[in-house]
Amino acid sequence: MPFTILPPAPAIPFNHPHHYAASDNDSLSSADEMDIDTTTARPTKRARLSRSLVTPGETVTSDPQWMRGHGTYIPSDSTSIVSTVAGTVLKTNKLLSITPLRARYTPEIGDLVIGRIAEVQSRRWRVDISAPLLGALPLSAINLPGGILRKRTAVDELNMRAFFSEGDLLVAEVQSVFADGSASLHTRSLKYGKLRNGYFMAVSGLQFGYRARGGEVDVVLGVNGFIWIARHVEQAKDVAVTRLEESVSLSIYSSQNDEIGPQTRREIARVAGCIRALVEAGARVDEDMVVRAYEASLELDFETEGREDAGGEFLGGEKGKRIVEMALGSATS
Amino acid sequence: MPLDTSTYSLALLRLDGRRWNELRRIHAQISTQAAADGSSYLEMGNTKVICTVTGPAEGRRTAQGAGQECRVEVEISVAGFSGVERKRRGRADKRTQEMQHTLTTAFSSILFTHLYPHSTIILTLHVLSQDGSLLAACLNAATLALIDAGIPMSDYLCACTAGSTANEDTDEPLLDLNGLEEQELPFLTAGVLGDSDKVAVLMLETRVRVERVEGMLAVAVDGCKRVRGILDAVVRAHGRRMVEEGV
Amino acid sequence: MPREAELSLNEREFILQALRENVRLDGRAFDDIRELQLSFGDEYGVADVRLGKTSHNPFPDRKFDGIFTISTEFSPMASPAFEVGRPTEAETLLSRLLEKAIRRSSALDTEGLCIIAGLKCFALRADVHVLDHDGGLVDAACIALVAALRHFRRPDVRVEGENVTVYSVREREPVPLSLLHHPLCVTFSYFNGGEVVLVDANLVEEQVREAEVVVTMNRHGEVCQVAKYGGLPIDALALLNCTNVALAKVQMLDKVIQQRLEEDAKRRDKGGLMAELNGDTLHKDDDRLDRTTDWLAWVSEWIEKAIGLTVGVVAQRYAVRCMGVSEGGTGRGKARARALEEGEGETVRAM
Amino acid sequence: MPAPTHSQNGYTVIGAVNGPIEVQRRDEIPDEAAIEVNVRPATGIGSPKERHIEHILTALLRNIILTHDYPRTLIQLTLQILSVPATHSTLPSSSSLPILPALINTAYATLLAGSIRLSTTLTAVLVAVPKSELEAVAQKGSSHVFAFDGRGEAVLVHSEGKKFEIEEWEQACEAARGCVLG
Amino acid sequence: MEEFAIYTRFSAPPPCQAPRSSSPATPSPSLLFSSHTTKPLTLGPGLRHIPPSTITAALSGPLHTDPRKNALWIENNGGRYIPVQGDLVICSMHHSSVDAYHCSITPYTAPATLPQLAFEGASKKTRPVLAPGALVYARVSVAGKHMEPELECVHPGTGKAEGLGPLKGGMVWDVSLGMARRLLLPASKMREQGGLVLLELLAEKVRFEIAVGRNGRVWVDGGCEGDAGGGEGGRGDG
Repeated sequence: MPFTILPPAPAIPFNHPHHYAASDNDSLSSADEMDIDTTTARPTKRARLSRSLVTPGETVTSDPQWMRGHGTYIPSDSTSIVSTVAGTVLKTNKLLSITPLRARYTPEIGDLVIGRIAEVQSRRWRVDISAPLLGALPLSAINLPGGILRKRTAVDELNMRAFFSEGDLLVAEVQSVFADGSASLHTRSLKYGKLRNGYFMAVSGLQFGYRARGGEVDVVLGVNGFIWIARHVEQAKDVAVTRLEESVSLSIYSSQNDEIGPQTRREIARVAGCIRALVEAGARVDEDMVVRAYEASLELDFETEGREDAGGEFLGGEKGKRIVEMALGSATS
Repeated sequence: MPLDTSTYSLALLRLDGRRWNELRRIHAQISTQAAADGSSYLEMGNTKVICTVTGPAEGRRTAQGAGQECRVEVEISVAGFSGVERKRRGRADKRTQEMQHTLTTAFSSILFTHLYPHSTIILTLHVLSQDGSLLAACLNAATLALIDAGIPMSDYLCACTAGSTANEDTDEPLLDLNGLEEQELPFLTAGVLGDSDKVAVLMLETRVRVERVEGMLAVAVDGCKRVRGILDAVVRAHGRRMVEEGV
Repeated sequence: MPREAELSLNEREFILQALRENVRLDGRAFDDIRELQLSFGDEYGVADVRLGKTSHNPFPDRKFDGIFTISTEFSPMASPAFEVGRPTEAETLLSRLLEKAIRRSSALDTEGLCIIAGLKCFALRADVHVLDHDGGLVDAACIALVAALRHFRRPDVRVEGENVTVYSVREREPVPLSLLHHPLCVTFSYFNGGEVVLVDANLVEEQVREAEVVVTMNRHGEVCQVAKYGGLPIDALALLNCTNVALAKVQMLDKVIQQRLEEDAKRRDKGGLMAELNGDTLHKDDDRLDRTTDWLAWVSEWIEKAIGLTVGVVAQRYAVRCMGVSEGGTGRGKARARALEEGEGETVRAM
Repeated sequence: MPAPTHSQNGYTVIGAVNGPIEVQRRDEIPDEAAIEVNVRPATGIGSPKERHIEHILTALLRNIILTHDYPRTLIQLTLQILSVPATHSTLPSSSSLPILPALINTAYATLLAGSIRLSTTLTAVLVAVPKSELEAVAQKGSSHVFAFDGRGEAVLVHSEGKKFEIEEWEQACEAARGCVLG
Repeated sequence: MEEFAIYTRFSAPPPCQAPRSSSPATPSPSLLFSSHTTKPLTLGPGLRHIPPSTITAALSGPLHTDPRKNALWIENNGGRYIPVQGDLVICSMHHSSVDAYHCSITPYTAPATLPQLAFEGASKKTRPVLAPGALVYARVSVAGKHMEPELECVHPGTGKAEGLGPLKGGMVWDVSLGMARRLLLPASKMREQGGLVLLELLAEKVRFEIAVGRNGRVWVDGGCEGDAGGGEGGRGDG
């Protein structure tokens, strides 16, 4: 029986000098056109599109008009701004900074994050939000059962574990950032608080925090790359301040899951599968991508209804790729 | 076993058919492990290393005052099957400890550690196969993984080895030694910062005339710059892929 | 365990500022080495080195299982930060550097230690004791070790076929080790961006330095070892320059050691004779006699040398202990030998 | 910290004391100081023999040092044997007596130099029957180490060697007291 | 060994009149007791009293007596500093907690607490910010063998700093405890109690600022390094 010997995998072809030149050029030439398209603090789609990619040690510009921002430094012996990370150049007015391709989450005020309780200390919790340092959630920054207006008592300080204990998941907002870069969180809103009835995932390099709703499930995308997919619970609409007491009952701190129907579980699994497919394909994970992917998966299942290559509920492998393609297609169209 | 390098002076070709100034094939990938904050896989010839970066994350609180910069911890584990004959290396192996110390000190002076007060960056390296230039491979792999983790650094830290042929009359420098050559020839490992001539790491462990050091160092520094070019291309290729797919 | 005491900000700033103004706190020039005090003990191979306040004394000692090992152990005497039984990183690096400087550069030719190829040979064990720590550990340890090796004398042996007779110091003048070259370490420390380079920094200077380079050379201008573990990147040419400076320093140090050795030899000449006269000759019951030793060998030995029985017995005991380990005589030596084999990074070719 | 050196019976020992310093939680004693003695041989690494000697010394010094003046601290004493007489190698490896007086006296000198508060003085000698110590230790007779405090009371007694009569021992004790207290 | 042992045992009232003699020896007991039977006997460092009436030395060193104060102590300039209430010390900031700095007085010992409000004019709003490793000249406010020492940089009564507080710039040198004690002696007692004229002499030559800590640390700040280097010289006289 004939057989063939495969040649060894060739080294990835590099024509790096050309890359070098190219990138250097546009990093400098595309300066003006950059100004226009990236004026927000957070990188927009266009910003990520901009092809000006720099790597550590590369001189971004020697033009003294720019101020150096994150991801850059100015060597002691020169005035030119040098990149310290691999990423895309971002210019805000005269501020020049580099957004790394991928990096640990750095907290900023107002971020929607999902965290896991790491320690319980006196009058505060330490929360793992996958940042360089653990975040702090002061006892004073949570809704106490029995209403926001209620004063915090010594009893609360004693049984803090009744609210959050080690390992609990919560969704919170970054209230302030300390000098050393660690975040202080708060859950003083009905949107925030302890998480239950759902499924946790972690992906890297999310840019935005979202609360989305697909079908019967709520999806919370934390800026810090943590994702929570849970059974949808009806929020009490326009709660009158007087009726807050009821809404903020002890139940919000219970760790017991409610009854979740098999259908809901399937939905949750589907959303999770979509997100996983997006991550595997290296595609962006944000609200509309998740929604598109979710719809795509439904569509795909509808098409392949009853065919034997339906592939069941599993959204990985080929099926996953198709879904991503469809999602991207619908995104660009 | 003694290996015959005398043929070199005739053919000017080395055992693996390279010329004196040729690097071995360098193949590298980054973000190979999804779980880690940053990761890389690097081959220099038959020396193969995997590196993963965890952090900066809050480490054990050491109550000492000087917690203003983040600590860099390095753990190198050499696989038993990596060498020619199977050898189990314990934690206490001084050579490995020395390499760990080298990486720690090298990177804590190149990374911008002051940006992450009292946190810790953990570098974990696994040596899958060794055929010379082990320290250099570890340094390069670590550099890539740290870039992938998006940790600010002043520039690439690229390393390679350089040796010098034993016969005294014509002592010619050789670039990037493989395992056999390392056993036979005096050599040094140099780690250079970016495109500069600044040497961050320099290790010479064999006895050699002082005159020959200069040639070796020059070749090594030049080699490091070429390595930088290659690694940089890897980072860029990966970066472009991310940027395009990010759409 | 308490950590090493840290330097106060004021001290750091002061020292650096002083260096910027070309002042070194102990008034030395940048490339000065602290005065080297080297003295030898009564027994062969004990050297006491004092470099500033740092002091060492290694002590090579016979053991009979064919390895040359260097053991460095910090004691709390040098600093409470050193914990007994738990090697600190500094300790590991020190032993590693000595390893490379002395052993891998084959300063000691281990063939010279061999008595009968593959059967019997001496083993040399150097213990480096750090008594005080004022910086420049590596340099001091290396000087001490080399001095001790050059000072050390191993007992003379005579081989007849399979039988080995090891002569006590009183019988035959012991023979020096065969050293191929004398490597010495010089440590360079770099400050404020590599502009200031110091030779032989003391402890406080070490605590504020930005980079260090350890260069090991011998006086023939051979580099045995160069180690720059990271730290501040230094320009390649500056590094090359280090080797030239190091060479000068090494030659200087080598002279000092040579001189001390000669002085010691003179002193010993008188002393040696005295020892010969009033050396106490013990008579021991030979309950620890070993079957492996050939009686005829030493009896004939004894006759031809026509020395006192007691000394003969002493010689006998030496022979016994010589083979003791290989025959499983004194267990500890053997166990330690094994431990060493496993412990070392690269295994030493034993016997 | 000062480091006195002391020689006796051909053994030279250098000592250093650190204390009172921070003690590790596990060996902290609420109302007195923990005492740590490290005896380091001239060659090789510490063996059970050294551990044994350390144990003896720790027990002895605990009575001499006013440990209650330094609660919850550590007094760390390091004794480095610098040189041993050539005849040392001929002694049975088990015998720990000949070195003991040198260690004890160095320890005492070190504590004084380190200004550690002591309750009394301490002096130790090696006595052998018959006279020549080395002969004795080489199992030709018995050898004894006596340590006395300021009041001339024996605070440490260790004996080794072949069996000996009680009279012998008493003679030895008297001889020791004589040579210590003059 | 004997030269180390300078131990004095005597019981009061003294059985005999010992001859007047300087250290190291037994002082004349009459000095101590005959004159001041009313005044209580005060025991200084290095001595310990074993009830009912035995006084023994616990350290080695010359024995000093002060008939006027009816005091008795042993001069000793070695060893590790042990905090005593009221002593002035130079310590370095180790780490800070919510409301206190933790400073190390001597290396390898548990840090002492220095309340962040124990500075002149310090309040919740205005408190000195000390980085780890910063030097502080402070007074031991609380000390005892059973408790962690506490420090203060302000006089509790007047609320004035009186020269205490953070030490900026300069350089510290380690000297023996005895040297530190002698440097701290007021000029009046110079002669009889072995105080030093060193500083006065130096002051004539160069302008410098100096702070001496009983814990054997001397902080010197001259105009430039050369001057402060002079402190190095002074250290030799210890």
